Amino acid sequence: DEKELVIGGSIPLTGVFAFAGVAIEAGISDFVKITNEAGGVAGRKLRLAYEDTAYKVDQSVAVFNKLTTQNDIHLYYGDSTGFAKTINEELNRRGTILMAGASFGSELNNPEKYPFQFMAGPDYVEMIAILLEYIAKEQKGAKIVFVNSDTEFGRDPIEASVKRAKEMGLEVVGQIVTPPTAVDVSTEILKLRRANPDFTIFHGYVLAPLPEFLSQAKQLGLKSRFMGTFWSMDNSLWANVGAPADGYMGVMPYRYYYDTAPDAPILEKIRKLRPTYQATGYMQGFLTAMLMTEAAKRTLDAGKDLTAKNLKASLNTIKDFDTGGIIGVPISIPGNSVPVGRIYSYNAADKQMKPASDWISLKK
Amino acid sequence: MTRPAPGLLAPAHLAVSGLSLSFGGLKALTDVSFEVRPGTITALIGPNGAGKTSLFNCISGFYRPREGHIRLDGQDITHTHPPARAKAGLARTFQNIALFKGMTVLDNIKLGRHAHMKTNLLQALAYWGVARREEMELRAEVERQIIDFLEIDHIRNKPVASLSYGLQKRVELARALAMRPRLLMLDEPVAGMNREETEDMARFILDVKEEWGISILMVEHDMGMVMDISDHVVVLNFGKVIAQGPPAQVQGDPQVAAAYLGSGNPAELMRRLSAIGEAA
Amino acid sequence: MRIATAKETYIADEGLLTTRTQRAWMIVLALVLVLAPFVLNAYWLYLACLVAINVASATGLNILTGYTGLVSLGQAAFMAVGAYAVAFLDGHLGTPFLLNIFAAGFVAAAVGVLVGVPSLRVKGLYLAIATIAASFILHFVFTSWVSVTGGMSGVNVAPARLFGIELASPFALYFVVVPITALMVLAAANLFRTRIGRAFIAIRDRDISAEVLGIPLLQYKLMSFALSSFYAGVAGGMWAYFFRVVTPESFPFATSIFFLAAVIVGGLGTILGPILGAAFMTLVPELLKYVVEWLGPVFPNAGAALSPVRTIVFGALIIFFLMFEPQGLAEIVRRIRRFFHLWPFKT
Amino acid sequence: MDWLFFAEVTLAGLGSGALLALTALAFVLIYKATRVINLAVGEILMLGGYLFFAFSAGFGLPVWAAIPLAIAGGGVVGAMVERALIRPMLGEAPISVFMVTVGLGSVLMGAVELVWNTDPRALPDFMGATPVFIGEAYVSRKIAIGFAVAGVVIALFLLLFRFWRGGVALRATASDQAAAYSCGINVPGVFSLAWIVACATAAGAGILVGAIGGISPTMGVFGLSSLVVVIIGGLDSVLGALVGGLLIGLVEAWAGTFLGGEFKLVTTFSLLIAALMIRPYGLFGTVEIERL
Amino acid sequence: MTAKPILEISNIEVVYNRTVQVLRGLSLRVQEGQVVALLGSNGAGKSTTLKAVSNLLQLEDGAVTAGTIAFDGAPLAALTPHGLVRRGLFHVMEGRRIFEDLTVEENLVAATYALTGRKAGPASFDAVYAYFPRLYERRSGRAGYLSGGEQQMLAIGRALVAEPKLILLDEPSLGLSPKLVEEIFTIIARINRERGVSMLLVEQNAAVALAVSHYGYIMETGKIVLDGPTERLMADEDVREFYLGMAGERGEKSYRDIKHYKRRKRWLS
Ligand SMILES: Nc1ncnc2c1ncn2[C@@H]1O[C@H](COP(=O)(O)OP(=O)(O)OP(=O)(O)O)[C@@H](O)[C@H]1O
Ligand SMILES: Nc1ncnc2c1ncn2[C@@H]1O[C@H](COP(=O)(O)OP(=O)(O)OP(=O)(O)O)[C@@H](O)[C@H]1O
Ligand SMILES: [Mg+2]
Ligand SMILES: [Mg+2]
Repeated sequence: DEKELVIGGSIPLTGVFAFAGVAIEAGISDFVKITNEAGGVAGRKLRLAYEDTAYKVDQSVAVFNKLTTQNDIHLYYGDSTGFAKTINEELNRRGTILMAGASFGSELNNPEKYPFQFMAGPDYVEMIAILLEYIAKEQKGAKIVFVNSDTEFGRDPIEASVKRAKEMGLEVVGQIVTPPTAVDVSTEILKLRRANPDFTIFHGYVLAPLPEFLSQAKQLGLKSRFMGTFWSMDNSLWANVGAPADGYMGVMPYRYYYDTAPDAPILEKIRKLRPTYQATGYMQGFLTAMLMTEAAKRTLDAGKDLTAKNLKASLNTIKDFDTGGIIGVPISIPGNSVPVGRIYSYNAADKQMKPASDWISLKK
Repeated sequence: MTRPAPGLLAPAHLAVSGLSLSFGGLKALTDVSFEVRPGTITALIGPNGAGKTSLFNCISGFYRPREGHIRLDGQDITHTHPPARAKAGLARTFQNIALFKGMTVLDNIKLGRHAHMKTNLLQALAYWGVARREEMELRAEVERQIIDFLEIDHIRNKPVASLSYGLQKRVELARALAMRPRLLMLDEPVAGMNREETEDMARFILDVKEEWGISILMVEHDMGMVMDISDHVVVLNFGKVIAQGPPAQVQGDPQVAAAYLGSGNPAELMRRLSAIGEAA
Repeated sequence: MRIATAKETYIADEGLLTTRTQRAWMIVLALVLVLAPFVLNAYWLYLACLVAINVASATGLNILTGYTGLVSLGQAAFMAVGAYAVAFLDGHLGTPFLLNIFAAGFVAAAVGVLVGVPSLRVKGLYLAIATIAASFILHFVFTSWVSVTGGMSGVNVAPARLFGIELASPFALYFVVVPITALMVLAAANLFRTRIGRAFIAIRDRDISAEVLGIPLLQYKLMSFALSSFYAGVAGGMWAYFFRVVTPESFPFATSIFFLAAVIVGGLGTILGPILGAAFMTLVPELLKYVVEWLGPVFPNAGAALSPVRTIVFGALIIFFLMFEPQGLAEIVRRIRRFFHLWPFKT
Repeated sequence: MDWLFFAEVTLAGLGSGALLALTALAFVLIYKATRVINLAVGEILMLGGYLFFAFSAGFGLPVWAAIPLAIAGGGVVGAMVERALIRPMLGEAPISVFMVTVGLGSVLMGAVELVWNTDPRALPDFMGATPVFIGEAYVSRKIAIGFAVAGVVIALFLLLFRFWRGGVALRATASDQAAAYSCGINVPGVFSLAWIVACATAAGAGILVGAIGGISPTMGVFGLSSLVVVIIGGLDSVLGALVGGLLIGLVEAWAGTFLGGEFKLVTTFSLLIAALMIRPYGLFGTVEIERL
Repeated sequence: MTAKPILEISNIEVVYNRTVQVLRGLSLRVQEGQVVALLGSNGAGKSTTLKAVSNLLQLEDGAVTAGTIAFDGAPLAALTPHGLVRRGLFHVMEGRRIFEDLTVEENLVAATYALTGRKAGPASFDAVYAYFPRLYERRSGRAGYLSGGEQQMLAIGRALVAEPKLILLDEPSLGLSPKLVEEIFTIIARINRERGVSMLLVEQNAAVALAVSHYGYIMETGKIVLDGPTERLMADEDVREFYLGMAGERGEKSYRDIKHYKRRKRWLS
């Protein structure tokens, strides 16, 4: 009878990435609800069909296979870089699905190799580039240390970013790698103290072991400021950390749940729908759904078939698009990413991330 | 009963000379020398802890002696690996039964033949050609010569773990026989058996010697059986040979009686024990 | 009830399938396997292939752990070796599909022998942990030897081709993966009818007496490691063609635990065990998803709220089966068979 | 060579080693009495962290009450697990019991996710923040406290096993349950005791580990690191846990500092294999008697 | 001697794994202060009987399905195995079952748990070392490295430490040298006569077993087939032939003369 538009999803509701998956699911679901209440997309009802993957690639693939055999899916949310790479061949082969997901892996930001995928924000290299621009503006020739976890996620942007930092005239005085399971970072702190940087950039962590880094650094009286990338920027996580969290900064492509900026009507709606704080994963899921739906809408409106090619082409027509305030500036998606972000800094007294810069758009 | 093909199992001649073994400070064996003549039963006796089992372990290669030589048919095997010794015709049973609990009786017995078989991994995976032929030959031979002989046909497909002690000892013997032994070493073959079962086992041992023509070296504390069936007796005490010779001669040796045999007379013992009763 | 079948020859007595009923069942099973791809949808075919790959690897682990008694927690790493081998051969040399799969087995076997070297001295759970160590060292190699493994981002694998047909969908791969696995299982079953299989079991039950009985320990322990990792390598090779990308995180340590669990839950030291165990462990999480789905209407938002329940149920099932039947699923099957064998008499 | 830096790294290594040793103790106690490697130690450690979190941050209890409560909670879990899962498995192959503990780990992890969801959390700070200086060398306060606590607990256990016949009962039970019964040893009692004490210890370690690195449902992987410790030290040796823990702590610290963080794991695991080749039962583990 | 039974087994049946029945209505009693011998061929169920008494059957998935066992006048079904030991019933198990990983002395320490609730002062091992000087020499070595005979001494030594009222001895002579068999049985007799400890003795060496005991039972496939005071048993023709190896009036027969087909036991049912 009535035609629907189905968003498929391999979402990690359990496992190491579950904290994000749960929020992402909520974000997409809410977007679906809001859209349907407003009449759907080009006459179609939107529906989310998703399953848990435990953040394991083979499970994600299984879910993909299952959902695509049971539903007519043209939009898909995938949960990891590994999955995005694994499924890419299949996406190309099918040519019917546009995919985005939780990964900001810089490798995916390549329209030739990944023609039917995109990400609803800057890739990891771009995130750090945004940080670097901020740093360069704050302090010329600042000394920087990169700290990353020894995982695919952690290693992703480091090489490129070190190069970029040097090009921008910043001095990289150290690179620290921690094992994926590290909790105790006392030796890394000692190294950091040797290097004595002005800025320390973390990547590849969610929360642990950052609080320990911060509190020990404070104890030692290090002058460094600490920064991180998207997945370590959730407000509620830092709320538990207390005083040491104060001043932690990072790049964030979206506004926070509690942001009452006048140009953000969507946030108002979300707050009505869910009275308590929603994590950054929520915004990520919400915006991803919004962008892929927009692509579908533009395709349908143009009377074209929902092929991956058409979807992606429509997506790339998005220009100066208003996200309802989730992102503070109008966005365009010329390629696979949305290279926009803003620096936020944590205020322990208010228990909130506060903007520390204007929105920064990277120029290609 | 079918005799094994003649010539295959020429009885072996074992010569142990000057063997010494120690564990840390403990001297388990000191300058032990003796011989097992082809086609005879030699009994090794001695008090508990005298080193009998250790000597067995040296001969089969599980322990490395500190000094001395072990020769099989004149060939020095002191430093050969245990599996090579097994292949050369040394077979044994164990004091504490060492059957493979996860296998059936039949498989335990077949395992004994391992060293003499040729199937390689590829043939085994395909179960083709040599592998299949060899297995079938082995099965036929085991059935004819061993299972029938030791009267264990009714249990051949049982897991060994469920067997009573006496039967387990019999399966151990069967496995040792499957090894194509030329020298069979039995470590306490009748321990824990009653008179009747001991008689059965004694008969098997005698048959093995006489009909298969195998040399036998045996550790046993059942003096009745040792004295009755062995041709030669070696006595160990504190790791040293204190006497050896024909059974009657050894039995009469006062040193042996003092270290090992005791009164050797139940009637005498009974008198002593009732004396204890009266004293109390 | 069936009257005991008297066997005329030793050949019949030593066959893999000794009764007519068994043979009949086997034919039914073969038919089901052949017809399945024409009935099942892509999702179930995907799972069928995954089960087959896991069965192959679990069967290998069972040779090592179930039959030879050497507990290994490195199976995932050996699979990874196989997967990388395929990726390398396919990408750099362009050698054909079947050859690559085979070569993957051999490369993994070589690595397996290396990892097995400590097994002569190190026993039991100590050895198990040593294999964990080996797999972490291998992981390090995967991330660092960038020219071969592509480092952290891994390597892509082109779709397999056989006789000019591209094997990209689960449907196509099914016809390669399932027969290969079936052959491997058959070979394992054969092995334990011969002296080599018996030697493995003897080593498991009591290695020192096995040595005195004529089995060279080091040689056989290494052989078992080699064989087991060969199976893992082939499974990993098929995996590589199946997922078409290999990264260091494709085979995390948890996968090794998965295989050990599969073999134990299925039944150590039985041919049927790893088949049942791998199928069980692969499919249960999927079936649990359906349960969650059915509960959906009752508990709104069931997906998010109930997924920890899935983790719990999964663990609980392992516990339950082991407590209820420590010998594994294979033992349950055996009991059912015995029941029908003797029916209507009580055992 | 910068000796002060080296000294600081060494101290940090010893500190984290002590935490590993404390967790390793939980493995050792259970193994000593039951010959079971309990792979769920890591999850029980995690549970300890969460219990503390619940008592202190959730119910608002003061720290001095929350700590013993969390430790006791770990003990209660240990008792329940032993009674419900381990005792019925008496006499089964160790590997089956090992797998049961793997299942248990999954259950505990799911339960924690269910109750506290999956967000990583920071524990309320109860150790203070002023750094400790040994001479000129800097030591993080939490690490120093962890070191002291672990040291005291392990010393206590060493004394206990030295002077109390309970240690004999433990080992006798592990060696042969029927024979232990026939000597009048309360075998189920020994089992329960070992599990209770071990799980309580793990829970206590969880509070320390959580205080340093925060808690999350995945912090159970810490158990794996201390499993390495137990293997190097010897599965049934308290002293081995201590020495092994410190050793691994040091090696990790040195490798991480002088080679780089990505070398930590390889170095430890290579060391593990080398150590096992030289001493197959760990540094202080009981050598299994192999006689024919 | 008063005729008060310290152990009374009436009509018990034992089943293993819920399927294999091993004991079929077995009854026997041990009077206080007496040594009672229990003889029978391999697999008759002797060890099973002892395990039923010491409540250790459950460890091997066995259960007493009928009948009662009373120790010292009280039924023991409700008692735990260790509780039973602490009340004075000690089982020296088949196959020695010493703690291999413990030292000789620690093995004795383990046995002191049997004194829990019965004796306040510290236990002394002097008596054990006096009976078995060899154990004293090796007291700090690991028990697993002892020879078979030494391990048997240790197993009996543990029983001594436990100061029991009744000892169940399962094949104490297994693997012992003839001299040691005599010694051990002398010690068994002394322990019985000097300390008044009752014993139920399972033995394959019928000659010595009957020499130390007051009363004997002979069992086959789970049932008692013959019992009586030792003197009477030793006069029985079957006992003489099958257990003592005597042929008719001529005395001991030689193992060389065994025929391939022999007369089988008459009482075999
Ligand atoms: N691996 C070993 N390590 C240390 N001591 C050992 C070892 N093997 C044997 N011994 C010791 O060597 C001595 C001889 O032991 P062995 O087992 O050879 O005696 P046996 O003559 O066979 O005695 P039994 O008749 O009691 O079996 C004993 O004192 C024993 O404790
Ligand atoms: N745990 C068990 N499970 C199943 N059957 C058993 C078990 N233990 C013993 N049996 C069986 O019970 C029967 C009696 O065994 P038991 O050990 O009591 O005999 P026994 O008289 O002590 O013999 P032996 O003189 O050989 O020690 C045997 O047939 C044996 O196979
Ligand atoms: Mg001996
Ligand atoms: Mg018995």
